Amino acid sequence: MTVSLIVEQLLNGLQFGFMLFLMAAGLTLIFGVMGLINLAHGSFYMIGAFACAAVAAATGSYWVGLAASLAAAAAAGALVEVAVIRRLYRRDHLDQVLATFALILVFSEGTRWVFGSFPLYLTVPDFLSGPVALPGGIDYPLFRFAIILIGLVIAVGLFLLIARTRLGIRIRAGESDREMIAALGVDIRKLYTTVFAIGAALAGLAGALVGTIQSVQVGMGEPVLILAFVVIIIGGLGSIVGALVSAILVGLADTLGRFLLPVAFDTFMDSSTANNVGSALASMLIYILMALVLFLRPTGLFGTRAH
Amino acid sequence: MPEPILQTEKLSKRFGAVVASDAVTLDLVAGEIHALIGPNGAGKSTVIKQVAGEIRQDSGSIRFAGRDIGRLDMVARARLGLARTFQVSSIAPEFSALQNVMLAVQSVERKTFRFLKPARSDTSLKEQAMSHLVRLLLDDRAEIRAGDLSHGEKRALEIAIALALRPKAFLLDEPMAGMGPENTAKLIEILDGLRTEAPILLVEHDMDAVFALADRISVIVYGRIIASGTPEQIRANEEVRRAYLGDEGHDGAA
Amino acid sequence: ETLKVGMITTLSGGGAALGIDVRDGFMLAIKQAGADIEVIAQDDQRKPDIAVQLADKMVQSDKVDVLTGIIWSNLAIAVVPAVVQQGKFYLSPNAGPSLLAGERCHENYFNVAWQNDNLAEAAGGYANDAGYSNSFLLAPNYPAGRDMLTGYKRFYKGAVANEVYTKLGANEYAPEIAQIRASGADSVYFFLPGGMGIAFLKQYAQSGLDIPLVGPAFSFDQGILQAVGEAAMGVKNTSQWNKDIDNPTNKAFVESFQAEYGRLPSLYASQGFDTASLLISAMGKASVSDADAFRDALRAADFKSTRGDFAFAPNHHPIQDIYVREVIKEGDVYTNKIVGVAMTDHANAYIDDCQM
Amino acid sequence: MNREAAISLLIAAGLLAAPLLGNAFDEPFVITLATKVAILGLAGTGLNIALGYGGMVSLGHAAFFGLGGYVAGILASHALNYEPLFTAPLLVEGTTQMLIIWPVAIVVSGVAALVIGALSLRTTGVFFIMITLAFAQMVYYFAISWPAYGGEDGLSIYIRSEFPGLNTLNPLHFFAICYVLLILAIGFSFLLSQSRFGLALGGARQNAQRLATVGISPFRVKLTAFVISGMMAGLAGALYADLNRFVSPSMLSWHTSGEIMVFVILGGTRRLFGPAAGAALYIVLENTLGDVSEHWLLLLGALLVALVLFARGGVIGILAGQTRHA
Amino acid sequence: MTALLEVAGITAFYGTSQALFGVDLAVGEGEVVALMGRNGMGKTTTIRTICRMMPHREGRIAFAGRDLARLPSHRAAWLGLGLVPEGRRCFPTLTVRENLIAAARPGHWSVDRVVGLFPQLAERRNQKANTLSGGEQQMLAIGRALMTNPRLLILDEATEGLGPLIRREIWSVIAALKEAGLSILVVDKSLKELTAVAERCVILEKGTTCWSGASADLTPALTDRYLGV
Ligand SMILES: Nc1ncnc2c1ncn2[C@@H]1O[C@H](COP(=O)(O)OP(=O)(O)OP(=O)(O)O)[C@@H](O)[C@H]1O
Ligand SMILES: Nc1ncnc2c1ncn2[C@@H]1O[C@H](COP(=O)(O)OP(=O)(O)OP(=O)(O)O)[C@@H](O)[C@H]1O
Ligand SMILES: [Mg+2]
Ligand SMILES: [Mg+2]
Repeated sequence: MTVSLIVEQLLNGLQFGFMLFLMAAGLTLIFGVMGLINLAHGSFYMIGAFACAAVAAATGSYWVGLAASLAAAAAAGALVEVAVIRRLYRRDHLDQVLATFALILVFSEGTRWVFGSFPLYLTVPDFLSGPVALPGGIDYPLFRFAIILIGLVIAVGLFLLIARTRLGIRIRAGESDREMIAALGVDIRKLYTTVFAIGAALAGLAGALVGTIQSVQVGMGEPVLILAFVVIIIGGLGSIVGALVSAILVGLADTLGRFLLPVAFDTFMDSSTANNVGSALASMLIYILMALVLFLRPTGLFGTRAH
Repeated sequence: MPEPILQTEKLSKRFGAVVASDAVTLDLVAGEIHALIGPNGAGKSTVIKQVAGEIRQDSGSIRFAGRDIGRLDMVARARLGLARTFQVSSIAPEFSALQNVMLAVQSVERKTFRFLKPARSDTSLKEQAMSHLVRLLLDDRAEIRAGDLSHGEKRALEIAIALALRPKAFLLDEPMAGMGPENTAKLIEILDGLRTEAPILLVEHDMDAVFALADRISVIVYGRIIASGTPEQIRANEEVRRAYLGDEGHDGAA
Repeated sequence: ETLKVGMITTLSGGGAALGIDVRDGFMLAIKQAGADIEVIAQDDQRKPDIAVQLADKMVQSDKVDVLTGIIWSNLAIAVVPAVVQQGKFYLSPNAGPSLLAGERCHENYFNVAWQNDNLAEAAGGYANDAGYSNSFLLAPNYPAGRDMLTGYKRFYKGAVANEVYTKLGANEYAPEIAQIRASGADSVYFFLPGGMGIAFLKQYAQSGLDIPLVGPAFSFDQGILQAVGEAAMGVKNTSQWNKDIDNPTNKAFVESFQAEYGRLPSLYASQGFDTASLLISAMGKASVSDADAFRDALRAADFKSTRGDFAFAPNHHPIQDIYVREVIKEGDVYTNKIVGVAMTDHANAYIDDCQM
Repeated sequence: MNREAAISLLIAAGLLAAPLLGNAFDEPFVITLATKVAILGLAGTGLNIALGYGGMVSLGHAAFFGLGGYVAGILASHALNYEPLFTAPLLVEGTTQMLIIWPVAIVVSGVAALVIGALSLRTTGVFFIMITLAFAQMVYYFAISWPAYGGEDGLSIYIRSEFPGLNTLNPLHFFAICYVLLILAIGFSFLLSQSRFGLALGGARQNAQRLATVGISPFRVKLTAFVISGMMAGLAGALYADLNRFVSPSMLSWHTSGEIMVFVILGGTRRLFGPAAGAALYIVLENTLGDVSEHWLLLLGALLVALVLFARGGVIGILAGQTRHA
Repeated sequence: MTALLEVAGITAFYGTSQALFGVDLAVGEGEVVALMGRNGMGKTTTIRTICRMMPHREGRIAFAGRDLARLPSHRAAWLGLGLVPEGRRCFPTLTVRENLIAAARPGHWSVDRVVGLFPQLAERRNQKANTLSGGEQQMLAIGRALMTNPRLLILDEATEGLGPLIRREIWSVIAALKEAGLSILVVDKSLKELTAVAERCVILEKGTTCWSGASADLTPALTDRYLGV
């Protein structure tokens, strides 16, 4: 095992962390800050990816595709909020679970209806394509650097939005007492629709970007949903910094785990068992991490809210 | 003086830069009402919370009924006989007022882990609970969802629950707050009679009530007890006047 | 009389493309032959418990004579033993788990596609021919994944640089690609079906690595290839079927499938088609009510397969040629071209485990 | 009799009548479906104790359901292969007797619930949802990649386990077993919800701090309920294994947890027959919509959304009105 | 003179249970009106309907000449209603400063003026509201309502839990606000201060207005009958 391999894996972990943050960014807003349980987050992610793929194929421009992913997911988000979520604020949280669970079915099957059952083509635009050479002889895909960069920009943007703007203050106020903030003169309904749409748009953007290097297919949002929840919960609700830190932590743990665990077990058992046990453990790793964090800090790393 | 049932020794608690309680030494002896007064944010609730076990003191010790309870959790302290009310009403909102009190009664009976016998057919449980509601003029609200009670009614329910615990000592955090004049008068009467059942550590901003009830008063400012004595001594204390009472004490005497 | 077929397959959710192709291929054959077959096709949602219940329903309520359609090995293992025990026939158009080929084989169970290991074994054989001597192996961590590596190693004679199992459903392969880069391997054998393969191939292409890839056909099937695009170009993969196999049945199949459904047929479509053809051939010879005769008719495999010569091994799994294909671009469409034969008349490794 | 009681009786009768009619009209599959409703209703009834009465929204009940299933599967497969489970320190053989399998399933899932619950109850709210999910996912991935009992492929039982005096292979007999267990579980839930413990549990759900200050430990109350809840789910899992004659990791997946939760919410949380009604509705939809369209999942989703929006308090909620026993 | 706030014959329900059976009340421009009644008589419910936090069924509520019946609560607030709710309801996860600026509207009151009024809040500007003492939260709730620069300030038990000195301070602030021309509707338990500052009193009994008139006319007989003192 060489130093450059380890460095590269660290870089991979970091990059995966940013990717996770990107996938979780929309949910941070909707779930972490607004406090809505939205299982259909993965659907917005999928809608973004499909919109990007379809529009990029039709227009030949990746950028137009990205814009379409934002627009389509935001529109879907606004629609969902106005038609469904808005009617559930006064209800039990569990009704949100059931409603958004049902929305997953609607969106997944609807997408399959429109686009068919086959995965769509979406690939890295030419000028972001291919590897760059890093010192130490590591080739690293350029697109992945772009993802890190975009992740950072979104992290900073979200942080400022939530922590520093009046809009952010109002969203947080609405999370704890909608009735009161309205009685003080804030149009919380419109605000929530807007922010929900922004959250959905971020999910859509993530779907487009990540779909570019993964696959664009029906059902792609489901694993993302769980991952995104894991990231936000580990970070602590409502904390953007927490979400970012936790995404990187999960990214590093997952990457290093799948790479090092089999090797580690190899030192004291025969290699095929080691491989089995190691990779089994690696696939459980982020859940072990989450359970551990919550056991030690029941409101997540940066969380204060116990909701 | 008899042996105190409750005794705190140099309780301290900091929240960042705020010293919420600073070496608070207090006691409560049988048969008395000991009022703890002081300006807003002085640390009265913090003392109550530390004694009840909601927050852990940074240093200092708490003795209750002859044992050191400083490391016990809330449940254990309640079981030893400490009944506490909250400054902001804390009730089970979906239960009826009666069920809220029943919960306290069954806890006293130590019969919680009964799975099969219906609680409502348990007439003694119900009757006992009802008697406490009657005491607080809540009997006609017994079947109302506690969350639907008016603010003042919730405050009264909170007291009823504490009464139902039949404790060895009461910790009451602003019991009069939110109660109308009539209920305040009623509550003064109740507390007055209660002191023989169990002593009361009373936090209250209603000076009429405090001076009507207290055997002893301690004044806390910036987390520190600055004076402790009989109502007359406190009323006469210049420092207390400046920090908290203004000329309130005089009105109370008038 | 009318033969009733119950088709349990995946028609919704992520894996639906495969089920739909099997069904469409199957229906096409019936339509062309004008056979007197009633097909009840239902969606298993890719859940084993649903599949089991559908099988119960088809057997108990619909009173079907033959079942077919299952795509996934774990569903097949759940459904097939109970069905064949009740005297029904099961024709597998896709899944071929080793358990059903060996230990739990049954006289009423016929696999018309392959035994799971077949394409992997062929890939191992191809690796020898190509002169690879140090392969990096990659598969998801579940039984089929492990079988696919075992199959490869059964025929591959070179050294193994590393053997890596990833989480089932993983979409992120940067860590594995880094390991490949560091391993000094001269070839990469991988089995990553569906979206996993798309993600891996795209990321591999972006990484700048140029170690040759080889794998079974599942990541290179017609439906998936369009999504991978350029990144798959030139990759070698093994399959028992391709649209350019030169025989009249296949030619007619490819043309009529395209005419009927407006898309190129996939591997799965061909398997669905062959399954139906086998069934129709048996119907012509015997009535399903005479189970022994019908079974003999099936065993004879007296039908024209899209892949050319086809026969059943003693454990009712195919004996067939397996080809090496290369991904090419025809006009705008990515597809495969046969570039060689990896194995001829290949059967499977479990014949001796099967007692029927 | 109040309205909810009448509706409950109707549901119980309907669930009993369906398979009898199915049998009479030679539609045996109806029996299978009714059995499935009874079993999943049982799992939901278990979850309802944690989620409804205790306010512990567990997204990890698939772990208990699946463990129950694996207990049945493993015991039965050892018995069928004549391989003992353990030889040391003492010989433990497999078995196909339901009366042995059930207690084992209940104990195993109960112990799992005890451990998972004790660790998870440090958290509340959505953190609790996620930590229970985390534990279930660990079990799930373990089952997938652990080859001894089939990994992802699962484990076939081939022959349904036996119950003295009944022929479990007869669908009606097997249904009867599941139905009786469901009714027993619902009856137990009823008693529990009305008992002193139920009162304390409700208190813990609504305001744990209040419960603690009256001297009842919310942790102990909740943990007890969680364990009972897990045990019921485990028993349901054992029955489900026998229904399908098959267990696989999919029983452990978060979809299963989600589905059981959907049954409960759909039927109405804290309604005694809510989970059974929810399971019945969902399963009927699942089995009929497929014939309407290939895109039946879309229809199902739309129907569920409509139900949430217009049926407050679930199916039983619209039928019986808002009031319910707290 | 038409009143700034006019409430006539309103009834209101919680679900199926009726809480208000016909409440009449008016607050004139620049006037301070006290709303009184025993616990549970409907004071808070009346205020909630005025602020549109719940609908009324019959009757009319008009503010500044506009019928409030169809307005959502934020629109009513825009017209100039400023509420200090019962039970404080500060936003717990927001800091003191954030609580103040969350719903601020331009005008006389600013963060600096509010913390000038309650110096204790100044030191706790960046402390989360849920860690404030009860009295501090009460100050924050008052400050938050002032920050909306209302035309009518509604105080529902605004001195609850405040120490004597601060309470006195609040009453003098109310008097000062009144001087400055603000209209105020106030619910409080201390009769003496109420009658000192309010021109008029309205007493509720079981959800109806049972007496209203000038503070001066509030005889001991009346208070004994309706308030129990
Ligand atoms: N968790 C906390 N973090 C920071 N500061 C805190 C916390 N809890 C309490 N404080 C501070 O400690 C001080 C004492 O609070 P406490 O609630 O004991 O006051 P109090 O005497 O009960 O006041 P009041 O009469 O207004 O209820 C207050 O200034 C409060 O802001
Ligand atoms: N959310 C609710 N649901 C049902 N009934 C309610 C609700 N809130 C209040 N009530 C009932 O309405 C009546 C009036 O309550 P309201 O809060 O208006 O009284 P109040 O005069 O403000 O009393 P207090 O002085 O105790 O605050 C009471 O009988 C109360 O029980
Ligand atoms: Mg206090
Ligand atoms: Mg009130």
